[in-house]
Amino acid sequence: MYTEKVMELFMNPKNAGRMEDPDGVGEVGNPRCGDIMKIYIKVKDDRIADISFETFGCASAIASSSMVTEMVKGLTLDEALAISNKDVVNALGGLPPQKVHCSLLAEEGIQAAIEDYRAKQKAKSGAAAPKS
Amino acid sequence: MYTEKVMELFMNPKNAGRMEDPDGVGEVGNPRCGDIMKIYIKVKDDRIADISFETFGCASAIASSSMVTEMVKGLTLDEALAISNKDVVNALGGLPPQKVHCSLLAEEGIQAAIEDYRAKQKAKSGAAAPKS
Amino acid sequence: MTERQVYMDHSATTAVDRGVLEAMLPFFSEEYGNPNSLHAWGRRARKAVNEAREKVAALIGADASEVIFTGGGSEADNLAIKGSTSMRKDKGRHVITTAIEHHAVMDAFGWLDKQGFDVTVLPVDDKALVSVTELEKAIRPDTILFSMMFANNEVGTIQPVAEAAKICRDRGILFHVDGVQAAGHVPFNVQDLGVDMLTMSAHKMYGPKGVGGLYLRKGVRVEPIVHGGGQERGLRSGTENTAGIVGFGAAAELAVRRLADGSIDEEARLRDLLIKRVTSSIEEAFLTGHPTQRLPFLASFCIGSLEGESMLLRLDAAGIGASSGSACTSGSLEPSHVLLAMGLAHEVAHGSLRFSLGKDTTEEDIVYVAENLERIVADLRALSPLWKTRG
Amino acid sequence: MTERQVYMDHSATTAVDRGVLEAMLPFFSEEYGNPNSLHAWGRRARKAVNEAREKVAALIGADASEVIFTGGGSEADNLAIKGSTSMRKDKGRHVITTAIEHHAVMDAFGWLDKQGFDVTVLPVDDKALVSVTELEKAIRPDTILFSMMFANNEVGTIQPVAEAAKICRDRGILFHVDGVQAAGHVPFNVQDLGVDMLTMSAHKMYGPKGVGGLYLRKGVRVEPIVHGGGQERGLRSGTENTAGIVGFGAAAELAVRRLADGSIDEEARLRDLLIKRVTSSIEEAFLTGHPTQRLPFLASFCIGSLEGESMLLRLDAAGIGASSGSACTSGSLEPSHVLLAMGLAHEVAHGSLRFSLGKDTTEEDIVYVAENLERIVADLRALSPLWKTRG
Ligand SMILES: Cc1ncc(COP(=O)(O)O)c(C=O)c1O
Ligand SMILES: Cc1ncc(COP(=O)(O)O)c(C=O)c1O
Repeated sequence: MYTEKVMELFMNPKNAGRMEDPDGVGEVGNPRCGDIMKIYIKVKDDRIADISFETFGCASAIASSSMVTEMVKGLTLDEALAISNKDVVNALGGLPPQKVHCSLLAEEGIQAAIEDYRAKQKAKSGAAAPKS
Repeated sequence: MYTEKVMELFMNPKNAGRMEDPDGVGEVGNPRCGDIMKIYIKVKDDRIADISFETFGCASAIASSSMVTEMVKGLTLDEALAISNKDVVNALGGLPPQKVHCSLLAEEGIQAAIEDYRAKQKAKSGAAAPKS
Repeated sequence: MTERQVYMDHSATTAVDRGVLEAMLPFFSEEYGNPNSLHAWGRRARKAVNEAREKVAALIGADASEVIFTGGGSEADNLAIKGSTSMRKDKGRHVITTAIEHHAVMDAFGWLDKQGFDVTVLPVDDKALVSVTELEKAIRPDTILFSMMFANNEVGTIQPVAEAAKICRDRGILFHVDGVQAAGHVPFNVQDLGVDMLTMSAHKMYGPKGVGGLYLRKGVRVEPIVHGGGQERGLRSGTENTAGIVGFGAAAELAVRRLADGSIDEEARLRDLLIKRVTSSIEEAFLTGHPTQRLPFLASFCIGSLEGESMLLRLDAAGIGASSGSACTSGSLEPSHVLLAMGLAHEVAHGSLRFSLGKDTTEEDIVYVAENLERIVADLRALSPLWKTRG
Repeated sequence: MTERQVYMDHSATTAVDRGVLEAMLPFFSEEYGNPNSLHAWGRRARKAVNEAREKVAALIGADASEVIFTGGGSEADNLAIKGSTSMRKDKGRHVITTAIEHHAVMDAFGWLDKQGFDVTVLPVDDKALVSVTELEKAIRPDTILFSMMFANNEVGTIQPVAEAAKICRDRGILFHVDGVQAAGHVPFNVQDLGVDMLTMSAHKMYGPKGVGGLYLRKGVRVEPIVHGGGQERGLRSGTENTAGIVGFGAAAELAVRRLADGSIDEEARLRDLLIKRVTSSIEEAFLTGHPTQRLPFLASFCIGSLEGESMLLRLDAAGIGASSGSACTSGSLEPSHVLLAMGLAHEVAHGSLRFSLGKDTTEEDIVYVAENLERIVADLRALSPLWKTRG
């Protein structure tokens, strides 16, 4: 049912676990539906300097999380935003049809984390502006 | 499906074959239904002195023919008429439900042969009477 | 038991081929997983089912996705007939079949009739052939289904399937073929034939009993008759009979080989030997069904002045397994509807005999059967009031 | 593959017992006759089928004439439900079932609903128990059928079958019981219970897949769903799956032995060991279903903050076969209807796990499973955003 790559990442996920003091956090999914993905990022020079995830969900959700974090690490934020769920599925060597929605979470998780980061930056610069 | 007795008589029927110059002949059954039984008797002192049968039909028809001819041989005609299909079935050790009609043919065959004999006798005595 | 045992009733069922059994064996006590389970046991079982589906599909030139496994040929017939009409009943309520179908088809149509469908039954000629002209005449604007067997199980006649398929396609009618006797024995390809649905049964081709297959051309929709867990694309729920399905796959593979390597021709040669010998050495014995357009393994006769069951049981006593359409073998009063549909008189139909050869049948078997039949016919005719002793 | 392989998914399917397989083996390639054939091959096959029927009947205290063989449990469920309502639809159109039935029953009722029947679905409590008071309340003058499972396949709860039977009998309602999980594992007698129809499946009791049984109390009439040659008293046509049926018979015999010799108690002891260990050593892990009124071989849990499929696949990697009612294992979006009917929240139901023990399960297996589960839960919780690390 799953490709070797999916099983490999599911069994030994990369970038797993909570991150202390992230610059951005994105949480997508819904426990009702059986999957939640939480993405933590640290940003340096508009690039994703570090990234980790926490995922409640099935093997493909965990593998997709691991895969997408590896794929975007080191990219600029805009490059990271360009990563689609299709890219994740391809990198995983495919997902069963009923599991493709898990890869969507990965795409959305990254987007949410970057949005969160940018919103925080805006808030900071907005807060900083009056000071200067 | 069939008892040993049925199979034994089917494989080695007694009193089988046409009889030359019988005193009475009974034919019952219908080729449409897949069975015809023809019973030949020779009568001496109101007893069945000899008997034979020809049967077109299934194993139970043949076994019933053989059995009934054995059962009535030597009996008075009235005794023979008293033999029922139940007696035949019992003597055969039973017949499958859908085959019980074959034993009826045996009962009817004997009856038909005796009737034929009696009718011929009547005709003879009737024919003889005016002569005397 | 006699020394010699000659099974000549392969139309009724076949022995599971040793190689087929070998293929099945691991799936009982070792690879026993439920194909619907996620774990390794389940995944291995799923793989085995998929592979078997490929093999069965290959036998008939279908795509694997077009093959549904069922619990036998009768169930597949019922699924095709009831399931497809249930889906199309708004388009029309007229259905057509033939007078010589197997009971699984005949009685499914009987059920349709009770449900308010209008059933036309096509006649056959004295060789049990259906006429496509009759089919054309029977079609109405509200006709939604035609079901016809590929080859008859009693007299072996092979029907004009491709011609019927063309007519049905042209008229937008669904065409179901009961291919139970033909599949694995007659080479064909569902694409070329142009049929919509085709029934198979594993135990007629050296596979196990209790496993059937239904070919459903892509796009053909049927309502399931067994609802539940959604197996077989939702069309036949229930835990898959993994071992049986694997056996069906192996049997299909064997059939592909046999269709290619000349085995079938050899079978036909032996069949013709039997036909020739019986019809020439036994008086008033004639072949039933079509003389040439017939199953390669099936020789069927009527033997005058005799009744089928008695011949069968005498043959049985000689170690020979055969079959008859006589009423007495079925416990009914009417002889086989197939023989009657061919126009045979009741008393003639009662004397029917069917010998169906198999892959292990030898020329000695043929001679043994013929010799015994000759003897038995003579013995029983000596008992028959219908047989006029000649000469 | 890991060194150790522990199959704990016997609710999904069991391995065919070696003795059962031994009993089946001759019926593939040696005693391959069609039970409907008149000759010696056929008669021997018929005898084998009859003997198997006696054995299956003996398991449930029925008369052999009351047992019909089918192509699996799902088919038997469909036959009972569709077949009996079809016969009684003039008496009424109201039918009752429960919220925790297997899909084979649930979807057969869905089909009835589409046919215009009025379906009432009884709720269950948080232990998955059906209340007979609810049943009494649901009954109407036009109620014709009640169908309830004997024991649930996901959480193991055993239902008050005898009580329900009494109510149905008093009210003149036909009562069907899906006994697929219970038969062979829980001692019962259909006479004492007073049920009208009861479904069994061979592969849940160490018999082969693809063979089911339906007990039909004398006098209960059902319309067949597979029409044809008239096998199984005309209620399930098609050449009998002789080997499979013989296997079912042997499995029933084995079950009778196991019910008598204390095997079941030992199974329950191991089950309790697993329940105790899991619920005590894993935080936020609780037993689902009834604590005592449950199948002796089934231990089912919900594990907080985790999703079922991920646990299953990690267990699988450790050589352990288990099951879950998580949506992700079925490809649907909703978790098991059983867990939801018990009132569990979706996120909790997603974390369900089922271990079902078998006759060869050992105490070491239990320890192995528990240890691995503990490790896996810890590992996955480290990944879970729902898990609040404590301490
Ligand atoms: C309670 C219950 N009913 C019915 C079935 C269906 O049985 P089968 O898989 O033999 O069709 C199962 C198992 O799959 C079951 O657990
Ligand atoms: C032509 C035909 N159709 C259907 C069937 C039914 O197949 P099964 O016995 O597998 O149910 C048979 C054989 O019994 C057959 O010969």
